[in-house]
This record gives sequence, structure tokens and C-alpha cells, in this order.
Amino acid sequence: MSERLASKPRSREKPERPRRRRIDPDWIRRNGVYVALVLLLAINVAITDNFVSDATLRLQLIQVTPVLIVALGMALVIGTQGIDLSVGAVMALAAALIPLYIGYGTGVAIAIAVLAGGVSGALAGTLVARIGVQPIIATLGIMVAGRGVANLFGGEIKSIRDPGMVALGSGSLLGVPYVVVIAAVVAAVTWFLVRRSNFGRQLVAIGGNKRAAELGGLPVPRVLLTTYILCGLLAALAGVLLAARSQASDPTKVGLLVELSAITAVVLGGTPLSGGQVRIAGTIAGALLMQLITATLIFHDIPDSTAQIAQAVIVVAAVYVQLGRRKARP
Amino acid sequence: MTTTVAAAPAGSGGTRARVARVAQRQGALVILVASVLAATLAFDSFGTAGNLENIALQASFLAVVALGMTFVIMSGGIDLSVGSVFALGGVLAAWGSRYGTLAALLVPLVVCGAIGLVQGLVIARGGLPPFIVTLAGLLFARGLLLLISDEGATTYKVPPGSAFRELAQGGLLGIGYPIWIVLVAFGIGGLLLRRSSYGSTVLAIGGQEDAADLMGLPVLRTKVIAYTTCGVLAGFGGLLMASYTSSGVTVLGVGMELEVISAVVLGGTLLTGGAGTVLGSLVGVLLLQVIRNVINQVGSLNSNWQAVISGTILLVVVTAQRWLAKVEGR
Amino acid sequence: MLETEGVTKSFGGVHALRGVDFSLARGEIHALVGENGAGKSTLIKVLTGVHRPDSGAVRFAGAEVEFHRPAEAQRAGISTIYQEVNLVPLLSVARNVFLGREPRTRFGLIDTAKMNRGAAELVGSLGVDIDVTGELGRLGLGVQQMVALARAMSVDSRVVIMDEPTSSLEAKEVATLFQVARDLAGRGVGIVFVSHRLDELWRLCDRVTVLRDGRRVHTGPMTELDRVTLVAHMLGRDAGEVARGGATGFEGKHDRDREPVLTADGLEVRNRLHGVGLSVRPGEVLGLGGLLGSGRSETVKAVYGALPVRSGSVEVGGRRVRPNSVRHALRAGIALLSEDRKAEGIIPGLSVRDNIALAVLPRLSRAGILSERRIDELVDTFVRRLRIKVANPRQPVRELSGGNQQKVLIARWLCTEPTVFLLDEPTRGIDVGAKAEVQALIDELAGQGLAVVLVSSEMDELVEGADRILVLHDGTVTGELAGDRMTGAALLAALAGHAGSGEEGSDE
Amino acid sequence: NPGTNEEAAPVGGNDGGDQQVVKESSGEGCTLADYGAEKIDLGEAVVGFSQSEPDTAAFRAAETKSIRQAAEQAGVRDLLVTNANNELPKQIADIQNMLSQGVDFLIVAPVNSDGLDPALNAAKQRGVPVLTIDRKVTNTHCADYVAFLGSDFYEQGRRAADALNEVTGGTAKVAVLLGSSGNNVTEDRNSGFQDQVRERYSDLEIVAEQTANFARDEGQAVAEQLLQSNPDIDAIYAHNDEMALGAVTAVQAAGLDPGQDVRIVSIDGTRNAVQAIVDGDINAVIESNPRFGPLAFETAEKFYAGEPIPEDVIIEDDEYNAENAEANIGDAF
Ligand SMILES: Nc1ncnc2c1ncn2[C@@H]1O[C@H](COP(=O)(O)OP(=O)(O)OP(=O)(O)O)[C@@H](O)[C@H]1O
Ligand SMILES: Nc1ncnc2c1ncn2[C@@H]1O[C@H](COP(=O)(O)OP(=O)(O)OP(=O)(O)O)[C@@H](O)[C@H]1O
Ligand SMILES: [Mg+2]
Ligand SMILES: [Mg+2]
Repeated sequence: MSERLASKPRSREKPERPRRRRIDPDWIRRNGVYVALVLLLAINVAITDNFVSDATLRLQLIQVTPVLIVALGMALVIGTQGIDLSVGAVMALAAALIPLYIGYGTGVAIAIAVLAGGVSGALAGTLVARIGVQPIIATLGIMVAGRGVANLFGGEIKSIRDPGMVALGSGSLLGVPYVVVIAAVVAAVTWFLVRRSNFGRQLVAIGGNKRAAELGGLPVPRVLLTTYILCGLLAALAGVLLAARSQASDPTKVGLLVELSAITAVVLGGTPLSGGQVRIAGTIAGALLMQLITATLIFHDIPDSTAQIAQAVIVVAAVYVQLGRRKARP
Repeated sequence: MTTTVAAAPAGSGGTRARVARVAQRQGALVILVASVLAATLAFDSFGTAGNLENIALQASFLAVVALGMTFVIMSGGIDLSVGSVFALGGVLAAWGSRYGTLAALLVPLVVCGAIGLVQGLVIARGGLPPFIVTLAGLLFARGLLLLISDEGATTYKVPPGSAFRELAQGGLLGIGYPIWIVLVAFGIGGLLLRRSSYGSTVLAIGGQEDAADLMGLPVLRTKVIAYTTCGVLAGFGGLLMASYTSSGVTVLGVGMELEVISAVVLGGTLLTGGAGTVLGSLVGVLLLQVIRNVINQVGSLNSNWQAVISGTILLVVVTAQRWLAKVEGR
Repeated sequence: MLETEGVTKSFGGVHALRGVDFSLARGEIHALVGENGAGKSTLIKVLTGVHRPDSGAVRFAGAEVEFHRPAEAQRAGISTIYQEVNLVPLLSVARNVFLGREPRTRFGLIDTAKMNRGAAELVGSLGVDIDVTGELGRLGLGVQQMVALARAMSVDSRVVIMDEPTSSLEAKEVATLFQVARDLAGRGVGIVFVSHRLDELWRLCDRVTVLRDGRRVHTGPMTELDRVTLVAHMLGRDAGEVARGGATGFEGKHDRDREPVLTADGLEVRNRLHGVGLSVRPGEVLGLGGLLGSGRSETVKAVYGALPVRSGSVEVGGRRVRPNSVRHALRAGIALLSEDRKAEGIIPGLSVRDNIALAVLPRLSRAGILSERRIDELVDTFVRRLRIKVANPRQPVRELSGGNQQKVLIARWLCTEPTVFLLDEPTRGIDVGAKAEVQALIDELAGQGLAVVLVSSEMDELVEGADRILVLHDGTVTGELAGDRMTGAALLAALAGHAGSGEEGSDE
Repeated sequence: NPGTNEEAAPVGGNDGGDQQVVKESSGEGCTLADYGAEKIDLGEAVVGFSQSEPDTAAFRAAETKSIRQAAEQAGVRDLLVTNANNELPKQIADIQNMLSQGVDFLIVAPVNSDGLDPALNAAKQRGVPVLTIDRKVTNTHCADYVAFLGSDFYEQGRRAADALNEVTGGTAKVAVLLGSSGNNVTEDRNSGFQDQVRERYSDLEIVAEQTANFARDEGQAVAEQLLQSNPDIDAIYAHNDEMALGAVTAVQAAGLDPGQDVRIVSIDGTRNAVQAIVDGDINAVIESNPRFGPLAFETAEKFYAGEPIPEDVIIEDDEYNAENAEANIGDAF
């Protein structure tokens, strides 16, 4: 790994003197979340029974998918210096719609559910981009109303027996569960959007300095709107996958507090809440880290009180590793 | 010597700008007054003294917490831990009340203040993002609460006849003490914000942190104080609630942070910091409380519709606020 | 009184300062000059506790000091106006002046009335007439700089450091500032003064220190240097080589017989502009003159669609441009270089490369996918053409010195291949070399048929660079200078004539 | 001490062949005179019902429906229903609001056993009698409230242990899916189970206890993790049906047969869970009866008729198991 340290791009003009071979704080900053992830994995390998098995690994990957997919959408929104609190409610709404439309076929039901997420995202995007409402409050309103709507649609908890949905939730492709495949595809697409697309570059620019982006002629409202729609679509997709996996939809409980987990994953991954940057790989690692923390606490049957305190400490420590040395000054 | 700077079309512009500013900042007040009037006309039981006092009393717990949050948000931060700290404060107060009123007051304030202090230190000194640190604080305080109440099994009761009960159940001139407390606290808060260098520093940090630092303002200290005060006030809110309910209820405060944040933002404080009024937050809290009360006045509304309506009202209010700001500003 | 010895500071791979010795005496006005990125601001930040030197020592009043925070330097009696105006935009002017040391009433509360009065007096004594209870952010950059000066004056300091205080100031305000500086120096205060407007140095400063690439290359009395030698020191070239340049990089006048490409008519912006109209021909440089707050920036912003107009029209090439839309203005071929680099220009977290390509991303992508190769090509071209000093185009733009950031922005707009280029203070904060380059570039662009509107606070720049000058006052066009009437004196008269509000011109 | 005073409440309502049985009632009787309330005619009265949790939970839906139907049956002038969404302060406000809207009688499903004092005091001041259902408050009987109608959650926990013992044959490694922390239902269902296991079934070994917040997807996620880290788990006790249903999916995902390789017992009696018994995925469900409506209005009528009302009226909870599930699935809610 220290190989990578040394091979940072050097400035062309004046080759630097080789620096002392100490771990570069900047490197830690950029890779803190991976360090923490590897550390926690190592600890588990050492102390947790039955941890080293592909079943365990697969389980973590499966369980992380909903949060991860939500977090990827959230990372985009945070990149614009926004935030989306409505993702949990959108998940619930999507899950609630599945049983209602499953009669028309699996595909139709999924399409309608995911579209509903897009509509909710469009509402959030309109409020933020066109009307200028602060994102946190716009999406908070949608979160409250959205869960109400989900409950109205969904009513009581419903079991989902549709074979298509069941297969989606528990089947696998060449040994990799469908949900994991889908999450991987979503991650790849998001990465591509951020790194390679016009949209991604504009998104980051808006997050970095909105006024400058406007004066630069960027279609600010359109980019913001698209971002919130994407986030809504992804949240809805997460809701669908969760419903497929649990073969049920419970509008009151699905996606509860997922917004906080998603935001934490994004921030752990090195995307600043102040916008202007999106780190997809970091977000994935952040979500995995959160998942592994939860799993570790369950594996060792830690009571809820201690588990919450431990989680608090680990999260702060992980972010500290990430940002610790950086002075808060520009 | 002549004044040669072409003064901006001063006079009218200045006052106009100020009118616009007031309208924007006090948009919530306009809406509050309007909704109170409308509700009084629409529902016989709304305008009764009893009901209005009820609203005020119910609002007072949230208001105390919102006061602390206002300063934190104005300094450009956020505190997600207030809900848990509120609950913890209540449990500690009820626990302490068995050792006398002094213990009931001091224990929660000290412990909650300490949580705020630690959060403030980690944020200000460590430079970690407030969102994450206080999210960890949320978990930590909840975990601590569960720890001291046997995983939530034990609810401490305030002994009958304890003077501590008087704090929230008694009153002066027919008006409950909590309402008086809120009035005094907001009075002090307003003075502090407008007329103390602490207040100016808070606003300066929220407005432009690096500038505040370069101007030689005590950035670190001010932030730490803001989070500590927020912790103390959240704990105090919980303490009041414990006195009001005569018990240390363990399930309180879930989701309260979002309610408080929306109250503060409704009140015209910029979530990005740097501007706002203390009075606005009080208005925001009252507005939320009135909305809730009005929904109840409608009578036997399905709980899901209640959520849909309160979310929608929130969105309508912020949209109206933006609209007011735009119309007046141009 | 304030000294450094062998101060070294580097950021990652960039060596901003290399063993700099500097010393400031009591009551002297000491100029600090150098190209963009030479390390001036960094040295100042080391002196005032913003940065800590990697090695070397800072001495103040004879004792070695180590300031950990700007607050400590201030408490010790060093007051600083930093380069990028560093005030709080959302707070009132009065609060900004007194932040951290507000006057108190008997009860320990801030005495708002006294504070406002004090601020009004201070700001007024600098010749600025504004409502001190209004938000600072609503004021133009120039006025903000005067407020920063008022703040620095409001304390008893032993050292006052000014990093490019005049970059947005008008001749009048510059004169006021000089007066203030001389008064302070007369009272024994040491002053460090940074400016890229070299002429100012001889008018004000006693001694000069020249930095180049983070090294101190010269220190000596101001009077012993002539302009050419100074520039030669800064650039590290032969005096002879430098000598051929004039005061500005402008060469001559342009062909102006064609039909106007840009025509704006009756632009109305509430409280700001009252029926401003202008027209520019291809290949022409139209200057906009006026005092602080006269509406020059508003005019160009309104033309660009960045400031909502109530009425008025803008036409490019005979076609009406949809009002109040930056995107349509851009599409019509208008570009605007804004005066406020920090708030309206750079996107600090993005790389130099992405900042340059920002406005033309759609053109560099196919089906929404960016062509990194084409971006690189474009960026390389402009980095070379404008001689932007970067370690690597992927470096975040926030790490560049002010002048290089400005070049990045110019490159951004040139990428859009505009037909009309609105330049609001294009040479603000750019060093002599770069300034001449930018000016030459303006000439060159005009020569290629670009219509240019040039807003500048520097008289020379306007007079030499423009083919025609419109004079603005209070949001209306009050005069036009062209041809032979376009001299510095005439411009001054035009400005003063309208500004003197009935009095006998000015005493300049 | 429970001075049993067996009383068979009449079958009420037309709620689909719904049976309403009082299992036992205890405590001193409380009469209208003791309580100091005014006599009114229920037919003229405005009744308020403060529900604690959203109606999306099957239990709450059944409960609210039962109250609404019974109110209609009893012919009250008006029924106001509020829902506290699980927030105690909101419930206090709800009750106070209803009081200021002039309700004459209150039925409260408390969010929490403690902390309703301000609401109860306000009701007392206005002379409005309060009946609490499904969760008992810790305030003073016959001063702060008329009576408590509900299930005995502790007993449910004990019965769950009995059922688990039955279906496992007495030996098992048990994982417990706890309800939300701080909730007294969680507490009671847990301690009842624990006590019974400790006293009676020494071969039932509790190997893990993790909260899954009464939610199906969390039940699934936690069960998956537990089965992974503890492959020898062969029985699961869930504090409600939802978590049990989540556990069923988890067991299947682990390649095991729920109901066979891993025995599952839970509490509630929702239709989905009883169907799972029929399908052989869950082994037994202890019912928690939500049909309080008829009993509540019955009690109110008796109260106004001057009859003494006992402090606790414990409603009969059924049990569903492999033998009776198919036959009784119609009773599930
Ligand atoms: N925080 C930073 N991080 C990285 N590099 C920096 C930082 N601050 C300054 N530099 C670099 O240090 C060098 C000196 O910059 P400095 O701002 O001191 O220049 P300057 O002389 O003030 O230029 P200008 O006249 O343009 O303001 C530049 O190359 C700049 O890119
Ligand atoms: N006295 C003033 N009061 C309020 N706002 C002002 C005043 N002077 C300038 N402004 C604001 O400052 C900004 C720029 O001002 P304007 O365009 O009038 O100045 P300018 O002629 O370009 O001069 P400069 O930019 O050098 O200040 C505008 O947004 C304007 O609203
Ligand atoms: Mg500089
Ligand atoms: Mg200007």
C-alpha cells in the first residue's frame, strides 16, 4: 500500500525531493473510511466466530443494499449542497405501492413504485430549484406528508407473494444475489455520472458555488431538479428491493431513519455536507462500514444501550480518522 | 471636504430593503397571525382561553429546545442530538427528583450540558462536521438513557408532593410557569443575539467563518458555548417535561430534532447560518403547534391524513414565505 | 518593529515562501510587491498567525512571537486587511466595523446607537456615504473595501497590513486611503502595503520589498528604484527587456466603422439603473467610467441577464436577447467577467481545468458524456496562452494566487468564443506582467473583431484601452468621451463634474 | 390477591364473529359516585378516543375499528378520534384538545404507562371519566381513571414460553427478537418469558436477545445476522408477529425450514401470522386481543348505571397453534 503513497503525481516542472516516508495525513484523509473498514474487518476476523465465510460476506452485501442505494442518491444531492430527508418516506411509498399494482404484473408494479419516487423527487426538486426553499425543510415536509400518503395507499402491512418479487428478493445471478447485482449497477452508473458526464460536472459545480454556476450559464434549476429526481428514483428502488426481500410492505416501518444512515454513509465516505464534491467509492465504503458496525454489535449480542453508545463512538472515530488532521481553515 | 462617493440611491432603497427584510424574516409571523385568525373563525373551540393556553404550554417545551438550536444554526451548525438529550434530561430529572428538587434540576443540566460541551469541542477543535458529531450524540444520549433505565424498563416517577412538580404544573397569574420561563428565556436570548458580542460572533461565524477567524473573533470558544448551551437547554426542556408529566418517560424526543429544526427555519433563520431572529424561532414553534391543534380541531381525521396535511401545510408555509420574500425584495 | 527571518512555508508541493527576511520599521510605509503567486499574501498570513511558518522566525517589537490565531496578532496590535475582502456579508456595515470590540452600555450590552454613530462617522470620514445599518453584502466590492479600511482604522494598532486594498477602488477613494495611511504612519504606525498598481507605490511608500517565487529578491528605498527596474526585479528579467512596455499593455485604437454588434436600450433596474443604453461595434473597446456605486457593474450585469431588469432591451447582431436569462445571453455570444471573483467567479473546490471548461461543458460532451481529451486540449491551450501558473491543471483552483484565479476566469469566458465580452475590472489584482498580458489580450481580441465593454477603476486603463468611454452617474449615462476628448483630465472632469453635487469640482 | 370476579362480557358488535371474553378482572370496584363524575346518557354524549399509534399496525387498526363500531352501536352523539403517532406530548395535547372540544367521556390507548398526568388531570378537572385500554397507566385508580381494559403482556410472555417449550419438545437454543427499547410491552413480554423459562424450562437456552423494533424488515435482518453468527439456533421467540414473519424469511434465506429446523413463536394473532401457522412456518402465536370496543362501551354504560367497575378488566387472549390455526383463522385480525 505504501507503493501507492509514493506514486502520487509529481509536478512536472520541479520534481520534488522525495519526502520522508511517513504516512501522509492527506492520504489518510482521503482513505480514512477504507482504513476504518479494513480495521473493523480485521477485528471481526480475529474475534468473531463464524465470521470468515462467504455466507457472512454475502449477507452483509445483501443487507447493505437498501441503505447503499439510498446513499448513492443522497451523495448526489449532498454534492449540490442539498440534503434529502424524504428518502425514508419515499422508500415506504414505493413499498406500499407494490402490493397495490402487483396484479398488473411484477414489472408494472415496480415501474409504478419507482416512478412514484421520481414524482416525489420532482416535487422536492421543484421546491428547492424553482421556489428556493431550503432543501432540509422542503424534504422534511415531503417526509412527513410522504409517509402519510404511503400509509393511506398501503394501509395495513401486506405480504407480497408474487413470484417475480420473491425471485428479485432472494434469487441470484451466478451466485451473486440480484439485489447486490442491482446495487452494483446503480453504483457504477452513479460513478460514471459523477466522473464522466456533463451532468455530474455541473452538479458538483453548483454545489461548489451556485452563484458562479449561474453566471457560468449552467442550467442550475434543471440540474438540481434532475438530482432530486434521481435521488427519489433511487430511494424508491431501495424500497422496492426491501419489499422484495422481506416479501412484505409495511409503510409505517420501511425506511424509518434511513435518511440518517444514508447521510452518515455519505459523510463517512468523504463527501462534505458543504457540497461541491461527490465521492462514490467512499460512499460505498461508508455504507459498508455502517453495515459492518451493526453486524458486529449483533454478532456479539450487545444490548441496545451499549450498542448505540458504541455506534456513536465508532462513527465519530471514523470521521475523525478521515478529517482529523485537516485544519478547519481554508 | 466633499463627499464624492456616489451614494447608492440611498433613502428609499434603504428602507425598502429593510421592509423586505422584515417581511422575509417575519413571514412566519404573518402566517401565524393569519392562521390563528382563520382558526378562531372556523372553530368555536379554538379561540378559547383554555385552548390557547394549552397551545402555549405545549409549545413551551419545544420552544426551550428551539432557543438553543437557534444559536447553533445561526453559527452555521446543527444539533441533531436534542431529541435524545431532551429525553435523557427528563429521565435524569425524574431520577434526581427522588433526591430533592436541587438534584432534579442540577443532574440533567450538568449531564446534558456536558454532552453539549463534548460535541462542541469535537466540532470546534476537531473540525468534524456537526451533522455527524451530533448524530453520534443522538445515539450516545439515547444509549445512556437506556443504560440508566434498564434498557428503558424503568420509568422513574417524581415523588408526589415534590416541589419539582410545581415547576411545570404550577403557574403565576393563571399562566403556567413554563410559558413564563420561555418568555424570559427568549428575552434573554434576543438580547444576547442582538446586543452582546457573543451574539455578533455567532452571526459572524455563521455568515463567514473564515472571515470571523481572520477578524480575530473567538471562533472556537463561541462554537463550544453554542453547543453547550444547546445541550443545557435541551436537557432543561426534558426537565420541564419530566416535571409536567411527573415522570421520566423514556420514549420521548424521537424525531424531535427535525421538528425543532423546522421551527427554527420556519422562523426565518437561515440553515446556512449567519442570519435570523430569536423571536422568529418562537413564532415557528407556535406555528407548528397551531397547525397541529387545528388539525385536531377538524376532529376525527384519520391519522394518515393528519400527516399528509401537516406535511403539506409545512410546504405551503415555506413556499409562501419564499414568495413573500421575493415579492417584497424586488 | 515587525520582522521575519528565514521564513519558509510550503503547501503540499508548492513552496510559497523560501527563507524570506522582511522587516518593517516604525512609521514606515513598506511596499510588498511581486508577481501573482510570488508569496505576498502568504507572507502576510504568516505575519498575522493565519499560517505557521515551516521554519524561520517572526519577531514583533523585538521579541520572537508565535501567533497561533489571527486573534492573537490582533491583540498584539497588528491589524490587517486581507486580500479577498474578509468581512461578513450578512451583517450590517456597523457591525462589521466593530465586530469583536463593540461599544458597550452601562449594562454590558452593545450600545447599538453608539456603534452605528461611530461607524457612520468612521465610514463618512473616508468619504463613503452609506447606510451603516444596511447589510454589507449588498454593497459593491469597492465600498466593502472601504469598510474593511474603516475597521482597520478603528483600532489602535502598531502595525497595519493592507493586502491589495486599492484593487477595487476609484481614484478618489485611493486618495483618501493614502491620506489615512500617511496619517497613521505619521503617528508611528508601520504599514505594509501590497498593490499591483505600481504607480501607487511611488506615491505612497518609503521602502519596497520584492518577492519572486517565494524568495526575497530586493529590499530598498522606493525612490532608488524606477519602474523598469522594479518590474525587472519582479519578473526576474533584464531591465532592458522590460523597458519597452508602456504604462499599459494597450497598443492602439481599433477599427470602428462597423454596425454595432451589441445594443442595449433603456435598461431599468429598480433603484440602480435608470434607462441606461449603450452600443458596441465589433472590434471596439467601450469603456465604462464612473465613481464607486455609479452602476457600472449593474449595467454589465443587466446586459448579461444576471440582474433582473424591469424594462429595456438588449440586442446582439440585431436579434433581441431574451431578458433576464444568462443562458440566452451566453448563447447570443455575450460573456461577463464578474468583478467579484470569490463570490461570483471561481468554484473553489473544482480543479483549474474544470473551472476553465465550466461554461462549455455541453460542447465538450457527446450524449452527455464528457470528452476528457478535448477538455484537456482546450485547457492546455488556455493555460499556455494566458500563462496561468499551475502545478497541475487538476489542482483545486482555490490554491492558486488571486491573479492566477483571474486568468482562469478569463480563460473560462474565452472558451465560449463570445462576440461581446463584458469585462468588469479584468485586471483587478493581477500583477504587472499579467496585467500587460491581459491588456494586450483585450487588444488582440478586439483586433479579431470581438466587441469589448471594459469597466475599470484605473483611469489609465480606460483612457488607453478604450476607444470610447461612457460615463455613468447614479445609474444614468451622463456623458461620453471619444477621440481627442478622451484624456485622463477630461475623464476626471467628467466624473467630478457630476459628482461634486453643485460644488466647484473637486480639489484633486 | 387478584380478587377474581369472573364476568362474561356479552358478545358485542358485528365485527365478523368476533368474540369478546373477559378473562378476569381485579381490584376494588369504582362507582360513578366514588369517581365523582356526573351521570350522563351515553346516547347524548360526545366520546373521545385517543389512539396511540398509527393505524397501519394491524393491531391498532383492529382496535380503532372495534371502537368506532362499538360507538356506532352504542349510538353516541359523536366520536372524536385522535392519533398520537407514538408521541407522548402529542397524546397529552390530543386529549387536552378533545377536552376543550367538549368530550364527555374518554377512551385512551396510552402511548406510555407513565407521563399522562397532565392529560388525566385536565380530564379530572373537567369531570370527564377516562377509560384506558390495552396499556395500563401508573396513576391512581378511581381518581385519575375509571378502569383499565387490556391484556396482560407479562402473562403473554409466560404463555409464549409455554408454547415454545411445547413446540420444541423442551430443549432448544433460543434467539429473542425484542420490541423497541423503552417500550413497556417489550419489557413485559420479555420478563414474562424469561421468568417462565427460568422457573420451568431449564433446557431452553436463550443465546441472543436483539431488538428489531417490532418491524418485519428489521426482524428479518437481525434474524439473518443471528443465524449466521449462531448456526445452532433452533428456536426464535419474537415479541410480535411482524418480527416473526421477518424471521421466517430469514430462516428460509439461510436455507433452513422455518417451523421445522427453527421453531418460531410470537405474540399478536395477526392474520398473516396465523396463516403462517397454517403454512407450517410459524409454530404458535399467543393472541393479544385488540377488540376493546364492545367491552369499553359496555363498561361505560355500566359505570353510568352506577355499577362498580373493577380496576383491571383483563381481556381473554387466544392462542393459535398447529391444531387450531386453520379452524380459527377467521378470528385473526
Ligand atoms: N492554502 C494554500 N494551499 C496551496 N497552495 C497555496 C495556498 N495558499 C497559497 N498557495 C500557493 O502559494 C503561492 C503563493 O500564493 P500567494 O497567495 O501568497 O501569492 P500572492 O503573491 O499573494 O499573489 P497575488 O498577487 O496573486 O495575490 C501560490 O503559488 C499559491 O498557489
Ligand atoms: N451606496 C450603496 N448602497 C447600497 N448598495 C450599493 C451602494 N453602492 C454600491 N452598491 C451595490 O454594489 C454593487 C456594485 O455597485 P455598482 O455597480 O453600482 O458599482 P460600480 O460602479 O461597478 O463600482 P464598484 O463595483 O467599483 O463598486 C451593486 O450590487 C450595488 O447594489
Ligand atoms: Mg495575494
Ligand atoms: Mg463594479
